[in-house]
Amino acid sequence: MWRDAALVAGKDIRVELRSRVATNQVLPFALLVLILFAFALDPDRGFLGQAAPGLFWVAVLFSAVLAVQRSFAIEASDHAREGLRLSGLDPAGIFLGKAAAVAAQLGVLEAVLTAGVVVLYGAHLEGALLLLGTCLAATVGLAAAGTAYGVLAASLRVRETLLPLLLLPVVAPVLLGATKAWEAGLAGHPAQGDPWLRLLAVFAVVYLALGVLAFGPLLEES
Amino acid sequence: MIITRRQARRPLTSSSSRRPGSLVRTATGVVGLASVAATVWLGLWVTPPSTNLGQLVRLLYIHPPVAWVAYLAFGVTAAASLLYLWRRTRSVVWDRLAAASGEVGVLFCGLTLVSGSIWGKATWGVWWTWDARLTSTALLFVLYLGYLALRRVPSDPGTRAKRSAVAAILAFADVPISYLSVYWWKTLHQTGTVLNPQRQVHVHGLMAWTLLLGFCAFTLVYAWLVAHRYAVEALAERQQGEGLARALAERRAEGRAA
Amino acid sequence: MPPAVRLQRAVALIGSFPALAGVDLEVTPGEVVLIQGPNGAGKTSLLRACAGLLPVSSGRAEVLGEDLARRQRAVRRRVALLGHATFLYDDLSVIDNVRFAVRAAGAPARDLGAALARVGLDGRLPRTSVGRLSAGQRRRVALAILLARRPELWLLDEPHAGLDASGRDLVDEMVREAAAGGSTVLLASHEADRARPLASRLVAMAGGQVQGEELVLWGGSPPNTPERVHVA
Amino acid sequence: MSGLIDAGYSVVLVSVAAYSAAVVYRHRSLARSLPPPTPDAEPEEEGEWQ
Repeated sequence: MWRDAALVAGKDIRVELRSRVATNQVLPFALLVLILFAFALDPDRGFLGQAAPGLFWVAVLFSAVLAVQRSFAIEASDHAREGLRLSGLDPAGIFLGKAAAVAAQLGVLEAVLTAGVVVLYGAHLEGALLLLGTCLAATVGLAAAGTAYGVLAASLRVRETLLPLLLLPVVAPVLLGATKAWEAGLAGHPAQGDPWLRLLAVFAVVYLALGVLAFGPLLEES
Repeated sequence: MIITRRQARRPLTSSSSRRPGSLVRTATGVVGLASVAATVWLGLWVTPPSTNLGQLVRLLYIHPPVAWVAYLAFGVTAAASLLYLWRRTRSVVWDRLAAASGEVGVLFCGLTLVSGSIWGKATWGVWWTWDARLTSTALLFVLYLGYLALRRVPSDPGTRAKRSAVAAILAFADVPISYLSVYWWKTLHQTGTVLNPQRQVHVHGLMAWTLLLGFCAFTLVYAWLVAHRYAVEALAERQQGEGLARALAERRAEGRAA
Repeated sequence: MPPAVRLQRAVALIGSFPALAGVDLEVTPGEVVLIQGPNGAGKTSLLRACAGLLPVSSGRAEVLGEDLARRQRAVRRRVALLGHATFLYDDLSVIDNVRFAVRAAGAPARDLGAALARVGLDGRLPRTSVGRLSAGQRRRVALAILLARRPELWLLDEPHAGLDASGRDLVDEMVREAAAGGSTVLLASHEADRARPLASRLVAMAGGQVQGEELVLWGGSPPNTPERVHVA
Repeated sequence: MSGLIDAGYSVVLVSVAAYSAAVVYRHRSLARSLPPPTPDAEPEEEGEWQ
């Protein structure tokens, strides 16, 4: 399982390094979302600084949907999805590999967005350990749930519209938990963020486990 | 898919109205209708206004029962999906039950939101507050709207059944997590309408019986609706199954002609 | 040794369409079986069912001794399907694609360069993105993967399509080598002149069923006078 | 105040009634379009279903 996961993750990251779709499209989109928030909320009144954690995580959430769609779009060309089934790879390994690749991309995206909220919204990064831990747990949770729903929707003709409807309500707790944890961190009360961090960790573990169990049957459905 | 094939030959439906199953269904419907009517009559005209809620207490006879049915329906959908996914109990019965219960659940969840919103307008003066229970119910509503949308995507019955069952489990796993998160986020809603000891004083006598009747009435209506919706699902599958038998015959004739 | 393929009244559905409407077929290891039939006869579906891609919903189906109904996934590392699609990632280079496919199948990723050279992809081509290749070159990449994987059962769906003369010769050579090496080959082709000399047996399909079989003597028998053994 | 209570009751009752009517109508029309089930129909020649 781990060997297969490493193989698939390596393949997905290699595809991304060569095609640069996430770098050239998803990342600018996330930054664009940050700028649009500034248009919607009056930047002079300090709203942005207060709302920075929430806006940051909303941008991450939307980008995660795109990243998941991209992750399964590369399997859609030339029937690669069938190739994946034919390859005899362990489905749990494929799930973990694809989720790891999505998580890696989201991690890079979060780093850039963090710089974005510091520069654009004037957020002060404090409690770096909590912020980092939140990013880690939330990213794993998003990638796991996203990959599970990605394969669920991948074989449908309406996947582009259905995936956000299915995925976004499910990851709503991640948005809530990560935002609250970041608020606690930025406000300098890291202790308040602990229960949220635990919630994010539980979410990540639950969806990793469900994904490992469900990916095989879902991949088999052509 | 295999079961659908069997379905083509030996339909399990009880569409003929003389069967005992259908009799139970009709009885459930009649009793459900009567008890809903009784609840409405008791709730609107017979019971007295409450000392601290005034006339508003009347909404209490329908809002919690409707919410209960929504949660019950989603619980049934999740249980049926699990039973479908577990190999030893896999049967098309569970898929149909999950579909029927999910749809009825979405209806009642929507009604929970609307009646809760009316309750909020009357007590807090606003249609919506971001309190824990309203928000998590709204999330639940959207979560299962997605489930129904997934079910409506046309595909092979066996594939759809498995996919929907997995989706139901994935969604259901989110329910406690999102409830907890929203609960921590904000808590404004009065916790527990019946079981809370402070409130129990105000719900007594005829009012308590009316509320209990409300729970039973809407549960019966739920059972009746699910039974009908189940039959619709089964008949629709049979329609497809008979199409399949014809297709198989045509396909073979094609071979003989060649 | 179990038969390489054993199908008994196998039915396979695509949606509600019975692509296979009760197929009976038994293939012993080392055979090269040519499946013929008009468009829509079910040839591709038969190959896909043998690869465990198209689930067999009723009847019996065993491939390489494994029951497809129960262990659909078990045969996949031992089987290779070359069809209309080549299952390649456009964004990856040729060599990366081959390496991924070979390692995914659990085969050692050695001598990949030799396999690529054998199918005529050398020089700077292994480092090129597959997306820039022509259709014929893509098929050559798929052939290179077959060479490097050495599967026990080869399922070839119109393997000559889209290839130039040298490519078509290469396919013939590979099929002969595979059979000589003990592998089994199921071949679906419309190019009878090309495929018949390769086959040890002909199977005619129509309407999702096997309609008849002919045994061809190895090597020299003229394609139009096969020894007719059994007609259903 | 009582207007809100009436609204609450009517929304719930009307919606449930409308949904019930739709489901029962669909059930009836499907049942009519299909011949009555024949529980002891002979199996087709496929034999064993796995």
